[in-house]
Parts: sequence; C-alpha cells; structure tokens
Amino acid sequence: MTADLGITIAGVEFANPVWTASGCCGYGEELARVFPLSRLGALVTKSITLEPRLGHPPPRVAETSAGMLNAIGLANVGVESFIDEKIPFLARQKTRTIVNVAGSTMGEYIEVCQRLNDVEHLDMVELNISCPNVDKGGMQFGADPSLTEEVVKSVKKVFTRPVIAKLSPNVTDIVEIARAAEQGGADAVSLINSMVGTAVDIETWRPRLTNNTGGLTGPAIKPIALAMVSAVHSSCRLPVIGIGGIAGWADAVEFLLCGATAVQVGTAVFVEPEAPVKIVRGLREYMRRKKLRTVNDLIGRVRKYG
Amino acid sequence: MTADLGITIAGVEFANPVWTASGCCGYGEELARVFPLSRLGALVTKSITLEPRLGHPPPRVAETSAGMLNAIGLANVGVESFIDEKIPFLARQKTRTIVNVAGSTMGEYIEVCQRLNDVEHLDMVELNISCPNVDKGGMQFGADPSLTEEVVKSVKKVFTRPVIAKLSPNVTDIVEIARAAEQGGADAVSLINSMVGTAVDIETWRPRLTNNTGGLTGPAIKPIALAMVSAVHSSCRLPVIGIGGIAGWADAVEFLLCGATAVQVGTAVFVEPEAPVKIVRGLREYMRRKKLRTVNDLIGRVRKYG
Amino acid sequence: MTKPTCEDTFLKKRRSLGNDYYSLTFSPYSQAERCRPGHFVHLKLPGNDVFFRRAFSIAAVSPSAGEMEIIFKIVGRGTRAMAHLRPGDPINLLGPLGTPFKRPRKREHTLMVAGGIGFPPLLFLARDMISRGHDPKRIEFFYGGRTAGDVIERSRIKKLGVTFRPVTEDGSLGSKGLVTVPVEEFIENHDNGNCRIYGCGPEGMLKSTNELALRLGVPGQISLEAPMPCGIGVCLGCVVPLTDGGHARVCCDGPVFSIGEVAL
Amino acid sequence: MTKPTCEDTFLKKRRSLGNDYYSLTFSPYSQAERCRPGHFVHLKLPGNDVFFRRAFSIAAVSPSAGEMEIIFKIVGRGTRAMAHLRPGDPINLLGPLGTPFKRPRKREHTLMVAGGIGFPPLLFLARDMISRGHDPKRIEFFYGGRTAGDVIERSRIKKLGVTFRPVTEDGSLGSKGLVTVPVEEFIENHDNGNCRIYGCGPEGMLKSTNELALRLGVPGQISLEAPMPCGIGVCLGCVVPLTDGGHARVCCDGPVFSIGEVAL
Ligand SMILES: Cc1cc2nc3c(=O)[nH]c(=O)nc-3n(C[C@H](O)[C@H](O)[C@H](O)COP(=O)(O)OP(=O)(O)OC[C@H]3O[C@@H](n4cnc5c(N)ncnc54)[C@H](O)[C@@H]3O)c2cc1C
Ligand SMILES: Cc1cc2nc3c(=O)[nH]c(=O)nc-3n(C[C@H](O)[C@H](O)[C@H](O)COP(=O)(O)OP(=O)(O)OC[C@H]3O[C@@H](n4cnc5c(N)ncnc54)[C@H](O)[C@@H]3O)c2cc1C
Ligand SMILES: Cc1cc2nc3c(=O)[nH]c(=O)nc-3n(C[C@H](O)[C@H](O)[C@H](O)COP(=O)(O)O)c2cc1C
Ligand SMILES: Cc1cc2nc3c(=O)[nH]c(=O)nc-3n(C[C@H](O)[C@H](O)[C@H](O)COP(=O)(O)O)c2cc1C
Ligand code: FES
Ligand code: FES
Repeated sequence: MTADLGITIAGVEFANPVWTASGCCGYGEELARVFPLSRLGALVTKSITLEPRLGHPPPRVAETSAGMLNAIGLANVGVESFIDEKIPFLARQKTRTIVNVAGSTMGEYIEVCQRLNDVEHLDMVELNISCPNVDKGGMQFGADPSLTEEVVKSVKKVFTRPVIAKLSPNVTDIVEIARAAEQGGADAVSLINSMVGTAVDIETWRPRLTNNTGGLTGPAIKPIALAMVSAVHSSCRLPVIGIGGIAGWADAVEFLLCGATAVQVGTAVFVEPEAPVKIVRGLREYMRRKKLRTVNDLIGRVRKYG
Repeated sequence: MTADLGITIAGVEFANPVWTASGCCGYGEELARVFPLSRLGALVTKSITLEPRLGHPPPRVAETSAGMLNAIGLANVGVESFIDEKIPFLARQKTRTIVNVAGSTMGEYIEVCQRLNDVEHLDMVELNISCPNVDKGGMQFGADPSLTEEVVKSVKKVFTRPVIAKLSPNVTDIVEIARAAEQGGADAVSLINSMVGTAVDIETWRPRLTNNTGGLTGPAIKPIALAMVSAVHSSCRLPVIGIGGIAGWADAVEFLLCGATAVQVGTAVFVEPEAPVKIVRGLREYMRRKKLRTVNDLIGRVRKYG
Repeated sequence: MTKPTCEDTFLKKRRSLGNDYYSLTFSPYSQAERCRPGHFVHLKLPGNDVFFRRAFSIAAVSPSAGEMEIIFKIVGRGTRAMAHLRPGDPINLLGPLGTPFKRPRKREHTLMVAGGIGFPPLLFLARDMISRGHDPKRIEFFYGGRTAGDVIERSRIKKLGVTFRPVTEDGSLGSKGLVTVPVEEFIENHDNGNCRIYGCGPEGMLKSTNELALRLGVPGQISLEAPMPCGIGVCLGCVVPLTDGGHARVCCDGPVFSIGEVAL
Repeated sequence: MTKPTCEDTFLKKRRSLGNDYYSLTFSPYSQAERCRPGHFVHLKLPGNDVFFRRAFSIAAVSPSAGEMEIIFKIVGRGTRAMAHLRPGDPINLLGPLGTPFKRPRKREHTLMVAGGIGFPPLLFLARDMISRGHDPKRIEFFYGGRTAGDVIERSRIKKLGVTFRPVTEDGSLGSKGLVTVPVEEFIENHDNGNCRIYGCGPEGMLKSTNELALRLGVPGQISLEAPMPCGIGVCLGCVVPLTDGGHARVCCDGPVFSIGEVAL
C-alpha cells in the first residue's frame, strides 16, 4: 500500500503537505540548484512589497540555542521586478507557488495583491500580517482582530484566488485573530511567524541585530507553534498550515496530528537545504508503517487527555 | 578591585543578583544539599496556594530542543504546611526568601498573602499571575491589565513587605501588563514565566503531558525573555527581575545589560544544580575583567542601535 | 536522600554487550565508596543537544579504584550518544542519588526479579549482599527478557554463585514465558514469610511483581523509572501516584519503593 | 554560483598547527574535483548544539584521492568542537559554495595579502595557479599576523616556490608592522598596471587592502566573511553593503568581491 500524500486546500491540490516557508527559500532559484522543486508541495516566496526594499543593515541574523534571530526587514525586489524576473522561473517549476505579501499600509497589501491577480502561475497569496521586523504594518495588523479582518476582506476583493492569512504568535489569543481572518474571508491560516526576541553581545554591549530585536525561529519555538496550531484547529474551521521549528519528518507528523493540513519548513532549510525532501520521504515512510492511506488520517488526530 | 555584587530592590538588600526561580528549587531543602544557599541572592519558593495541591498526573514534564515543557500544575504543600514545615528551614538559611504565591481567585491570593504577612523571615512575595498550567486563575490574571492591577493592589493592602508581580509572556503587550502592575503598587516585576507549548508522541498520538499543554522554559526561550525584559525596562519605572533560559553567567550579563536588576535561574538548575553558584562566580569574574565596580554599571547599559 | 556531588569524571572503559547493551565504567569517581545498591547517577552529555540529564542505576563500584559502572541499552537519543562515547571522554555525573534498597535478612530467600535494563541495580545488590556475608545460594536471580540476547552478563551473574534463573518469552534461554511465572512457583514452594522480593524492569513486569508479592504476602521493594529533569527532588516532574492517594518523587522518595506503596 | 551538494563525509586527518590552528582533511569528498580557489564549504556539526553551519574556505583538494582540506582557528563554540573531531568522525558538508577567484594573467605580479585565518583560500589559489603554469616567482605571498605563531604552514608555502613575505606586528617573524606596508612598497616599486592583488583576512586588513588597491590603481579581489545561516543565498542574512548603495550576499554573490565593490 502506498500512502497518498496529496492534500487539497480551498480547492487547490498539492502533491504533498510539505512547503517551504516565506523568507527561507528566496524565490526558488537557489533552492532549485539543490533539489528539484517538484518535490515540494508548494514554495512560499519571500515577502513581496510594493517597492523594492533593501532591508536592515547587517548584522541581521544571530544564532541562538536551537534557533536563530533574524531582522532581515523584508528585503525584496518589489512586486514589479518579482513579476518580471522571478515569476517566469517559478512558472517553469512543477510546484505550487504561493506568493507572500507584506505591506506597511492597508493600501499596500491591496495594491500588491491587485498586481498579483493578473499573474498566471501563482496559486495563492499568503498575507504576512505578522512580520516583527518592520516599524509599520506587519505585526500591527496581525495583533489586532479588526485590522486582520479588514486586510483579509480587502485583499479578497482584489485577489480572486485563495488567500492565506499568516498569523503572529506574539499575541495573547491567536484563536481570536484566526477567527477574525476567517470572518474576513480567508481561505486558510498559516502559523506561526517568528517570535520577537533579542540577543546582546556581552563584549561590545551591542544588540546582535542592528534592528535591536528580531524574530526567533527554529526548533526552539516548535512547542509554542504546535500549541497554537492545536488551539486554532480546535476553534476555527479554516484549514491550518503549521509553521515553526519543523526540522524533520517527525516534527511534521506532530503538526499534522495537532490539526495542520500542511506544514512549512523555514529555518531548517538553512541548516539542511534538503530538509523538505527528507521530510516528504520520512512522512511517506511513517504513513506506510502506520498503515495510513491519506494525510487526512493524521490531521487533527491527536488523542488529547480528557 | 573586587566587584560589588550587591543590589537593592524596594529597600531590600541582596548579596547578589542571582536568584533561583519558583518551581525550580522546591522550598530550598534539596538544593541546600548541593550548595550552601547563602551563595544565592535569594531563593524564590515553589508557588504556594491556600490548600495543598497534588498537581497534574504524570507525565507532566517533557524534553524539547534546548528546553522543556512542564505541567506540574502548582503542586505544593499549601500555605499552612508551608509556614509550619518549610519556613523554619528557610529561616535558618543565610539567604533572602521570596515566597511565590498563586491562586485561582482574587480571594485566594489575598488570603495566602495575609497568612504570609505574619511570617518573619520572608522578605518579599512574588505573585504568580502567569502560570499556564491551571484552569482557573494564573495566566488569566496576568493577561488582563485590570485584573493585574487589582490583584496587586489587593495584595498590597494585606502584605506589608515588597510585592513582585511575575508576568506572563503569553500576551500581546507585556509592557501594558507591567504598567498595570506598577499602577497597582507593585514594587518590582519579574519576567518571564513559561510560554504555552505542547509536544505529541508520534507513536501513541498522545500529548506528552496529561494536561495537553505545558509551559516551555530553558535556553530555547531566552531571546524572547530578553526582548521582553528590555521592553519593560525601557517603558516602566519598576525594577525588573529577568527570568528565562539563563544557564550561564553570560546569559545573566545579557539580562542585566537589557535592564534586569536581578535574574532568576530556573530550568538550568535541573541540568546543573550548581548553575546559580557558577553564575555568581562568572559574573564576579566578568565584572573584574571589565573593571565594573557595581552591578549598576551593567543594568540597562545595552547600547541599542538608534 | 544522600548528599550528591556534581563532578566531572572520565570514561575509562566501554564494553559492548551485544543487542544494543553497553557497559560504561567511569573513573575517577570520588563517590564510588558512598554508592549503595539502588542508587543512581544522573549523567549529563556535553552541550544542550540532549537537554536533560539521563538516569542510570549504578551496576557496580570499585571504591579502591575509584570506579563506577553503569549498564544501559540504546533506546533513544541520549543512550545512542552514550554508546558513542570513547575512553577518555569527560562526563559530568550528579550522584549518588535516590534511596537505596534495604538489604534482606541473611536467612531470607532473596528473589531478584530483573527484566531487561532493570538488571543492573540487582546485580549490584546481589554482589553487595554477598560481600557482606549473605549466602549466594539463597539468592534466586530471576532474569527475564524477550529473547536470549536480552539476558546479558550471564557469566558475570553466574560467577557470583547465585541461583541464576533466566527466563525468555521465546524460550531461547532458560524457561519459556514471563519471568513472574517461575517467581510465583518458587514462592509457592517456599515459606512466603521467609522470602523477600526485589524487582526492577519494565513497567508491566513491575506491576505483575508488585501484585504477586502483595497477593502472596511477600515483602520487598521495586525500583522505578520516570522522566527526571532534576534528579534531586526540586522539579516535581518525576512523581508517581501512591496507593494512599498522594504522589512520590521517584528521584528522591524512590527510585526504590516498598511493595504495595505505589499505584502502578 | 556552483550547484552544491549536501553530503556526509568523514574526517580523514587532523593536524594541530599550533596557536589554536588546525587542519582537517575530509574524505571521500565527491566534489573535490569541482572545488576552485575561493570556494568554501558549509560544515554541519552533529546535533543542534552548534545550530548554524560554519563556513570554511577550501585550503586544498586532491581530486584523485577525493580529499578536501580546510584550515581554521578556534575562535568560538563551533571551531572548538571541530578541533575535537577525530579521524573517522562523520561530518556533513554543503558545497562547494560561493564564487571563486578569477585568476590573474600569467605575466602579472600576483600579490597575495593574507592575514590570520584568511590564508587558506590564497594558499589554494597560489597552488592552483602554479599547477596551471604560472611562475611561482611572480607570486608574492604577503602573510601577516600578530606574532610568528599566527603565520602558519610556512614551510608549505615556501615549498610552492613563491616569494614568501611574512610580516608580524611584533616583528617576531619577517618584517615588523602591518602587512599592508610592504604590499604598498612592492606596488610602488613595480608597474601597478601589471600587479593584481588578492586579499583575505580580518576586516581591518581587508579595508586597508581595498583602499590601497583603489588608491594605487591595482585591480584584484578580496574574500569576505559574514554570519551565514544558509550559505546558498536564500536567507539574506549574510549581506554586505556595496559602494553602489545595494546589498550583496556574501555566500553566493561573494565571498570573493572585486576591489572597490564593497563598502567596507
Ligand atoms: C532511577 C533510574 C534508573 C535507571 N537505570 C537504568 C539503567 O541502569 N540502565 C538503563 O539502560 N536505563 C536505566 N534507566 C532508564 C534510562 O534513564 C533511560 O533509558 C534513558 O533516560 C533513555 O534516554 P534516551 O535519550 O536514550 O531515550 P529517549 O526516550 O529519547 O529520552 C528519554 C527522555 O524521556 C524521558 N523519560 C520518559 N520516560 C522515562 C523513563 N521511564 N525513564 C527515563 N526517562 C524517561 C526522559 O526524561 C528523557 O527526556 C533508569 C531510569 C531511572 C529513572
Ligand atoms: C566564506 C567564509 C570562509 C571562511 N573561511 C575560513 C577559514 O578558512 N578558516 C577559518 O578559520 N575561518 C573561516 N571563516 C570564518 C569561520 O566561519 C568562523 O571562524 C566560524 O564560523 C566561527 O565559528 P565559532 O562557532 O567557532 O565562532 P562563534 O563566534 O562562536 O560563532 C560564529 C557565529 O557567529 C556568526 N558570525 C558572525 N560573524 C561571522 C563571521 N565574520 N564569519 C563567520 N561567522 C560569523 C556565525 O554565523 C555563527 O553563528 C570563514 C567564514 C566565511 C563566511
Ligand atoms: C531569515 C528569515 C526570513 C524570514 N522572512 C519572512 C518573510 O519575508 N515573510 C514571512 O511571512 N515570514 C518570514 N519568515 C518567517 C518564516 O516564514 C517562518 O514563519 C518562521 O521562520 C517559523 O518557521 P521556522 O521555525 O521553520 O523557521 C522568515 C524567517 C526567517 C528565519
Ligand atoms: C518544572 C517547573 C516548575 C515551575 N513552577 C513554577 C511555579 O510554581 N510558579 C511560578 O511562578 N513559576 C514556575 N515555573 C516557572 C519558572 O519560575 C520560570 O519563570 C521559568 O521556568 C523560566 O525560567 P527558566 O527558563 O530559567 O526555567 C516553573 C518552571 C518549571 C520548569
Ligand atoms: S526529577 Fe525533579 S523532582 Fe524528581
Ligand atoms: S547565508 Fe543565507 S543568503 Fe547568504
């Protein structure tokens, strides 16, 4: 018996539930040198903004215990160059393309998504309303239920394919935000983005990031992400895409059991570029051993204590 | 030149800024077999509630990447036995005793603190308004600014020595909660308590904790704790006690630079029971090397990027 | 509870015992003299990668040589890393920890009931008893495993002069079946008031041993396992429910408990 | 950028070069043949304890033996762990990565400007040039360090037949002072249009080298370092500011940059 790894979210079929996370696979070109992108369920691009952005000055990454901090600051080529220079490459790849969109204002989200709506070969957008590394926008949206609802609703008006809202973990109640996204018409929610954190060089007394704070990611945050995925899955009808510290297939299984329909692999790609491929392989092997026919046999099946 | 490690918080002098965290040193008896408690700036007891509590059934701890999850569930002997059986031992130790207090209702906090007010040899109470592992009370208080203000204010009426409010990191804006504690009359804030998290056994499909979720602690969460300490220090006048993932003296230095007046060592005690002693030693050595005379020469001195 | 020390020692000898079982001998260990059967050490692998310490019963000590031995099986990340340790590698040990076994009286029949990786503390207990003048012939060493390969260090046990009674589920060594069956037979053929039982092994085996001892009125002790963040009694993570409704910490109230004490 | 592979290899040889410097040779390395001077490998230590990979310039390869060598100094946790690796230990390598050096023309004077741990890629470059028929005599190998112990592998460099010019700040070996001083002297005594400079070393040294090359009109390249989470261009963590106002990724747009390209 071979396991069927296919999943469907908002009518879109994915060959498997293992995607790469935004900001951790660029626009696909570099990763395609390491493995054929067709192995991925989907590739989520680096956040795209209206104008090109340089991001914060270096240093903008720092290593931590079983994780890292980043304050890249949404460096990206801007939506026009993205469409002209990056989409053609992605269109040739046999994988789903999800474009992550960020903005400083409501209008920016709308404008970028409007532009993207004309682009073929783009399966969904993911709204980054949770970036901790920019002064304006980003996390502000994702920390406020009504802004969340509004930004999703506005984007749904201009973008006709499915919209994923990517949620911030830096909130008191992520379920409330997920419900607001649902209310706004989101087709799915993805969580979590990075957690606000910092580190200081004790010799120079300088923060290790020029942005003073950054986003914590990697295995360190996995338990937090998993609890949030579980909570959102239990109280919100939208499909959940699990993100946070997934490094191996067993991590992916944990997220599926907690209710994720798909997972995104971020930081682990840095440490092991083939991680997503190994996760797909491991997941298939696990399903075979457990005699599971489809991914649905795993999703949300954690046996919670009563 | 020898470095002076002494600090003062709310008029109380501490021999050094290195304390053990609540729930990680029991009531001191066991740790005293490993090193003389006089080496500590202070010992913070396990949370005390009005009635004795057994806590959650096992398993109630799980290992994670550079950290752990616990859902002990405030297991403790109750305030009466604590006063009768534990205080006499602590009174004989040459260290400051801070009693951590938890409750399911406002009334419970007040009643416990009232009882403790009669006890000599007890230097401060720390209000655990941030425990993620109980159904009622705990984190509910610490996630709501007005409840935070109220519980602190009520306790201040019945407990005449200094009161520390221990804050939860599972909030959108910890600064708001810290200010509410200040408003309520807290003499200091300590942060962070553990982060809500979970883990699942992929063979049995069971959560690794009978409570389904637990609190994540250890080096994994240090960057989060540090960013919160820094934020609270920058926007609130109260002394801040830094907690979260401190395992070595360099971690303690980072917290002091970010504005902590003292630090608490939690999970690290499990891995290395002598960690607090080593941190004191390392801190002294560091201050000597950096030619710093007092801990004040470190507190809040991080040179943030402008 | 004994006063533990936290000290750096070195791996002196590593023996592979087949079937993923290993013996590690550490030296110099300043606490060798103070170790009693039932005590355990809490071993820290370098770095954060295996975050918690790992608990291992002391299998043998040589106070004169300052040596201490543990025996373990690879079951996960920590034990896998331990199997790759090489002589000369430094290791930090917290110990001795826990409450040791109470020795039986000399005239009693001592029934060791060992299962799988539960045998090391019973090996230590048997050897300690003999060195204190107990008659090895009165020690019945029941040792159960799935198959012959799980019953390790057989010649070492036999050399003690005890009555060695291997039991395997597949019958590849000794009698076939579960270890508790011949234990029960032995007790039925002897004066139960003059027997004492010591059990250490997997949960199911301990449960049966505990029940059988209660049923047949044989006193004794069992040694338990639990996840152990601290090992010294401060975290309350290792508790087990007691029959009286309370909780006990395996690390310091145990790991050795009396028959009937724990709600297994 | 070259197509990298991610493969498990083994430590074959470990040499201590004094003063905390080590050489590690890995084998079998399937990519040995494809490695060019300036390429680096991204090395993963087992486990999460050293979380990021660590980048090391390739110092030498032997395609026939499938061997690849790096040379490093202990400066932190990762390199300390690496110094404790033992022959036979498995290591995962991602590589070859980065954009290699462009070779000079044969008639040009090649000025290698190495500082501290910056010397390995220049050793590789010199050797590669010679194997391709460059005259070793036209390679001036300036190599600066704080003290004599920082100028390692001297006999190996000399054996290449290059003009070896050690420089130490304390004068304990070669000329005394900063390495850029004799470099400048050399250029002033030669036709700058016929010189080409290659620099690798600490930031301050690279800055001076870059300035001096710009000032004296000598073309060339420098190899940079930066924190490198991914090494393959996807994280944007390793960027350096360029003189044109943009950012470049050290890992794939570099690590080798032309003189004047980077805003140092
Ligand atoms: C007092 C005591 C004495 C022991 N003596 C021996 C011995 O002599 N020989 C031997 O082979 N083994 C012994 N064990 C068991 C041994 O500690 C485990 O096999 C070991 O911790 C497994 O580590 P791992 O990383 O390989 O396994 P993993 O399963 O990867 O990790 C073990 C993790 O699970 C937790 N855990 C959950 N249940 C248990 C449990 N029942 N016991 C221990 N940890 C648990 C631990 O805290 C740890 O985080 C003893 C355990 C205890 C408590
Ligand atoms: C392309 C390239 C080639 C290199 N070649 C060599 C070589 O041949 N020999 C050699 O000895 N060293 C070389 N280095 C430097 C080497 O990578 C570092 O010395 C090493 O990463 C230090 O690791 P550590 O854990 O010992 O030090 P730590 O200081 O404990 O950790 C290094 C950490 O700091 C970050 N970091 C910050 N600044 C830098 C920086 N400038 N370079 C690398 N990491 C940084 C890393 O990402 C990592 O997280 C090279 C670096 C690069 C980028
Ligand atoms: C270097 C880096 C850059 C990132 N950039 C983005 C981004 O541009 N947009 C976004 O939505 N998330 C971004 N993220 C967050 C990841 O997509 C992901 O949510 C987070 O890293 C948690 O997953 P992980 O632990 O697997 O890395 C970035 C993360 C990292 C580490
Ligand atoms: C096993 C365990 C039990 C704890 N019990 C309590 C408690 O009873 N009351 C409390 O306020 N905090 C409790 N904490 C939280 C710690 O005091 C501390 O805030 C947290 O562990 C973060 O610090 P660390 O990373 O150094 O462990 C507990 C933590 C652990 C790991
Ligand atoms: S292991 Fe911490 S109390 Fe037993
Ligand atoms: S190291 Fe990731 S882009 Fe260069």
